Amino acid sequence: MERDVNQALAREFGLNAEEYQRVLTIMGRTPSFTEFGVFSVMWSEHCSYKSSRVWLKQLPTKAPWVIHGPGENAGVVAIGDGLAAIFKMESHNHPSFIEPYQGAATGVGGILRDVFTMGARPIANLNALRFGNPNNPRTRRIVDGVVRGIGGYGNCVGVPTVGGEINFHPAYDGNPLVNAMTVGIAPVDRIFLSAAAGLGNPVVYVGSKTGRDGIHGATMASAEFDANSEEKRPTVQVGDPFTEKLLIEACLELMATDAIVAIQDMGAAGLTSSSVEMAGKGGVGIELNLDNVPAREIGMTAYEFMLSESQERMLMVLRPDREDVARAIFDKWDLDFAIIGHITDTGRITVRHQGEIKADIPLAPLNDQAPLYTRPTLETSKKEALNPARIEDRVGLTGALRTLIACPDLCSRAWVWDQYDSTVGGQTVKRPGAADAAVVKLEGLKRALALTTDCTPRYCLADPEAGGMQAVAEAWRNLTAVGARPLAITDNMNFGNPEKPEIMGQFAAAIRGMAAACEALDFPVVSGNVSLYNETEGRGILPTPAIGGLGVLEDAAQAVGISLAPWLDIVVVGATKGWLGQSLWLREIGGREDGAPPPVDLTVERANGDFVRSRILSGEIRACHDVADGGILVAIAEMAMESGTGARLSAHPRDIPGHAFWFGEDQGRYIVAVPDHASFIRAAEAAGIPTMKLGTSGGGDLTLPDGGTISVESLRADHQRFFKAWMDGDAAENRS
Amino acid sequence: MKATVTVMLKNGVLDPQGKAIAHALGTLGFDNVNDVRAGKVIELDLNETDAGKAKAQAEDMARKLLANGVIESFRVVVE
Amino acid sequence: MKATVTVMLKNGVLDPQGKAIAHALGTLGFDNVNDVRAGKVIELDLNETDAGKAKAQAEDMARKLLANGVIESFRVVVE
Amino acid sequence: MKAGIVVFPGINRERDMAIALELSTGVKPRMVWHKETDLSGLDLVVIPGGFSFGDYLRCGAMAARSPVMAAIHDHAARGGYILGVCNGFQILTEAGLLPGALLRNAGLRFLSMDANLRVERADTVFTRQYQKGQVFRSVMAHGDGNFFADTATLDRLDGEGLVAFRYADDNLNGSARAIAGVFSPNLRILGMMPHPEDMVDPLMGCTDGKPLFDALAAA
Ligand SMILES: Nc1ncnc2c1ncn2[C@@H]1O[C@H](COP(=O)(O)OP(=O)(O)O)[C@@H](O)[C@H]1O
Ligand SMILES: [Mg+2]
Repeated sequence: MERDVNQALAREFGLNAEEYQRVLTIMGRTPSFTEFGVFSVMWSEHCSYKSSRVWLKQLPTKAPWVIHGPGENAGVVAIGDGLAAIFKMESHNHPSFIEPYQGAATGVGGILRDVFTMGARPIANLNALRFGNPNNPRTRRIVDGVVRGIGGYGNCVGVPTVGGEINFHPAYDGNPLVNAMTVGIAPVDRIFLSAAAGLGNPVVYVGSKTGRDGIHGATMASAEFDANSEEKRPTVQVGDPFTEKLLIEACLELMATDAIVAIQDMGAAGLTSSSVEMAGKGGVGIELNLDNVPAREIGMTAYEFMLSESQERMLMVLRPDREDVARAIFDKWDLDFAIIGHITDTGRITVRHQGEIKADIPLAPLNDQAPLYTRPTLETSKKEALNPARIEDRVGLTGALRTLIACPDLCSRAWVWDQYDSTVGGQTVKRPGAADAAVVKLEGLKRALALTTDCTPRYCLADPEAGGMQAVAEAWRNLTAVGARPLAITDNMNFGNPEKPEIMGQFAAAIRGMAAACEALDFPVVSGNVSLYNETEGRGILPTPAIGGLGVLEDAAQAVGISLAPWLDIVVVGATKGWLGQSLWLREIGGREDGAPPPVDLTVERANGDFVRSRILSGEIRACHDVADGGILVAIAEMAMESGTGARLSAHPRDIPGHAFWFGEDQGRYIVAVPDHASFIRAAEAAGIPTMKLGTSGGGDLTLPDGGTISVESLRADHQRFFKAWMDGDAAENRS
Repeated sequence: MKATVTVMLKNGVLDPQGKAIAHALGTLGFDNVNDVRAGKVIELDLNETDAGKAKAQAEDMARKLLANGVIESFRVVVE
Repeated sequence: MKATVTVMLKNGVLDPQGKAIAHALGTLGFDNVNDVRAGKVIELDLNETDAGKAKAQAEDMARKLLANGVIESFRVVVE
Repeated sequence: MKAGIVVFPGINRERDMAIALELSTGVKPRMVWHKETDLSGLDLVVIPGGFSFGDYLRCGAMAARSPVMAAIHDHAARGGYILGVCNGFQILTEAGLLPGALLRNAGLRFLSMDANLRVERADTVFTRQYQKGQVFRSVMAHGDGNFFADTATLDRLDGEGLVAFRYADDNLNGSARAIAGVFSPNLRILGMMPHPEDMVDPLMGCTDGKPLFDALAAA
């Protein structure tokens, strides 16, 4: 069971020669097998951020409303009424490839724990998903399993899944992305942190028992896939949402008392990372006795206890005089509760098992001397901006619209969200599909949160800096489009192998773009996650910096959706040049992924958005939809399909080719529906905001400027076809 | 022929259902239950008269569809 | 002793899962499947050495919890 | 009308239910933990939705054998009112307080969407603020809502007028005779799959569920 610690084992554990040497220096001897296990997971890419940390530092993290930025289990922002929103996004990419249902389910479970560990009641889940080519039979199985897994876990714990996004691209064939986000609410003065304190204070383990699940999961999350990895896979973790639900209720009940000194979920690298981080942050020592850890299997070794990634577990430091209060609460909820150690002043982590000291490591060097790399970067070469006049349109507006709204990247996702309970809690004001951001009211208050996830990976591949900027801007825009004031983001940086300079170059550039956008939009990063080595057999995914945005509405009643009511004027806010580079029109109709992606002018972005928001809050804008994938015409079609109301659209300006005007993806734009375009446009002019009237709503048809007419009903049928046709008959795969 | 495929979670894989059932049985006063494992059973009516072939086919079906090899194991009985 | 409780939907109760599995097996090219029924199996590890008693207990558990008589029937095997 | 909401471990729509009840009755309902055994003083016992005991084994099976159920049976025997929604409906059938059983949805997928329900009779304490034949909107959110009973039972339910609601449009979960909710013979117990409690506030898009709670409040 216990193996010799040497260079060869180091390699197997994912540490290089120099890192191994550093372990020897810190320990002053050859570490024990258990000690070496602790080093290897703490120094894995997943836990140490060794390739990404130098870049992450560039992200703006401060604003007057930020209470806790990156560094805690989740980010915390003040949202008014004495409340804080606590939120984070996290990836479960590798596990979801190996076992889609359980991988996605435990991804949801993990991010929920990061949020309620800080004292928040989770009120919403979102997700950001990327899958391979739909024609690859494996993709279908993965999509089915991931969607069931997200629903299976989220529905059972009773947290509504209110939003998300899905893209398809062959680059994700061997490496789907499953990023899950949770948002919770707590009073600003009842936030729980993980820094341990108090010499002699008990260290308490609660939740499920420990088994041999997912040992070395953190290391696995930091490794590429090759043809053999399906053989080598460690035991997959199975999620138990029922136990998670009990854990949420029990923790919140305990958090209402004064018993907790510090608390931390056991996520990646389980007991190791939770104990090391809690003690490390508190600048104290910690002693664990593994004999007391509730075990599900017999004969588990110290190494296995320390590295197990069994789900639904938490670690807490309690006030010694509150042990009984705490125990009673966990007994009530039928959860394991065990005192497994205490806080010391040694600055070391000491692990005892069966009468022996199995590990004894100084914490400061384990944390401070963790490897940190400024890896070589290679900039992505800039692509040429395409001239729309040189791109021929062989299809016309009607045909292109029909093709676009039916394609996998733009078709209706109702098949997906119909499997997610989006209403539990009774506070969901805007459900999936109803608006650019989900809107969830706070129980008993008028106030509501707006939530979204965004990223356009094809832009990021073509120009990672512009793509990173665009992802943040789009999140900001989506929050604005419901009338919310954007407050902060969480991010999930999904990239390939950081040891390749071109990948590290993508990462660095994406961060640069994100940082610029966060700065300009007052939209700091308060939490996030990095997932590297997303490659299969040397082929990387599209660079995917997924953004989770959070905004606030003082009054939920002011939120607007995309649903188009009849007899309104349709106006586009923001300038249209007809940018076809990297557009979906170019890919789906033109048959190529080409050119530079649309640039984002952050000053314009902010001005346009601030104007739109003010007009939503004044009640003038009745429906609003940002212009994104597919451009203006797709946006209007989506508004029409949501309500069943059609529109008559007028001609486009002569200096822009029709397909470029209607399908171009220029940034910083919104389609709004207002009762009177004249007064709206006057106000926009006064504010220096470009606008243009596009038409009027009404009837059951969409009448295009080239004279083509499509009934909204038939558009809907096209829009909804893909998922149902693709997925039906797959029901037998159902697990559980 | 009838082939019965029983699919159980592999040893070591968490079995939340089994755990909950054991707990519920305890609440009902059944106090001599050491352990509970929950699984699935799939009864196949096969158009096949040779027991050996039926078994081989059912095993093939289990591998390809009925069991999830990552977390589950299966056994086949033919009558 | 180990008691295995197999719970199946009664005849006459629609079994969409069995139907879906049959359909999926067909898609996979298994063309000699007449019928599929899906059910549950619960393996009980009982602190009991008498086979008769173990069986009686398991049946009691099935009646009281493991099976729903409105829709399901069960059988118990003791080893 | 004094209402209590029974909370089993894993129940997750108890807050939604409490909001709806308070909105109509003006008083906060009493939250009843599943290990309590005394329901005296309550006129209405509500079992809300969720995943009691994870819905492991069978939906509602373990909850139906929980300590509080004896008191709920007594409450029923006394002629008290009981409302079970979603998991609550499943629990009531598992406990034998309502006939039939709820099987997996016909399509084997969780269904989360609005559902239109037709009111089959409007002369009960639950439904008297609707019209007979009226169609109202409600939220569906379940994986096991496929109502099943044998033909004799279904005929009896129809014959005695014990069907409360039917799905007015698509019967997506495959329920026998499109049944979405049923009454006990004394019309004092109602079980239904969709959630009227999530449609009581105009901000959530619709208040079609409110008459049900208003009617109970007036009882
Ligand atoms: N890309 C990122 N942007 C901002 N913050 C990040 C990013 N990646 C990680 N962080 C922050 O680093 C800390 C450690 O993250 P992580 O290891 O994922 O935590 P946990 O183990 O609790 O899930 C968290 O505070 C997280 O928010
Ligand atoms: Mg954490």
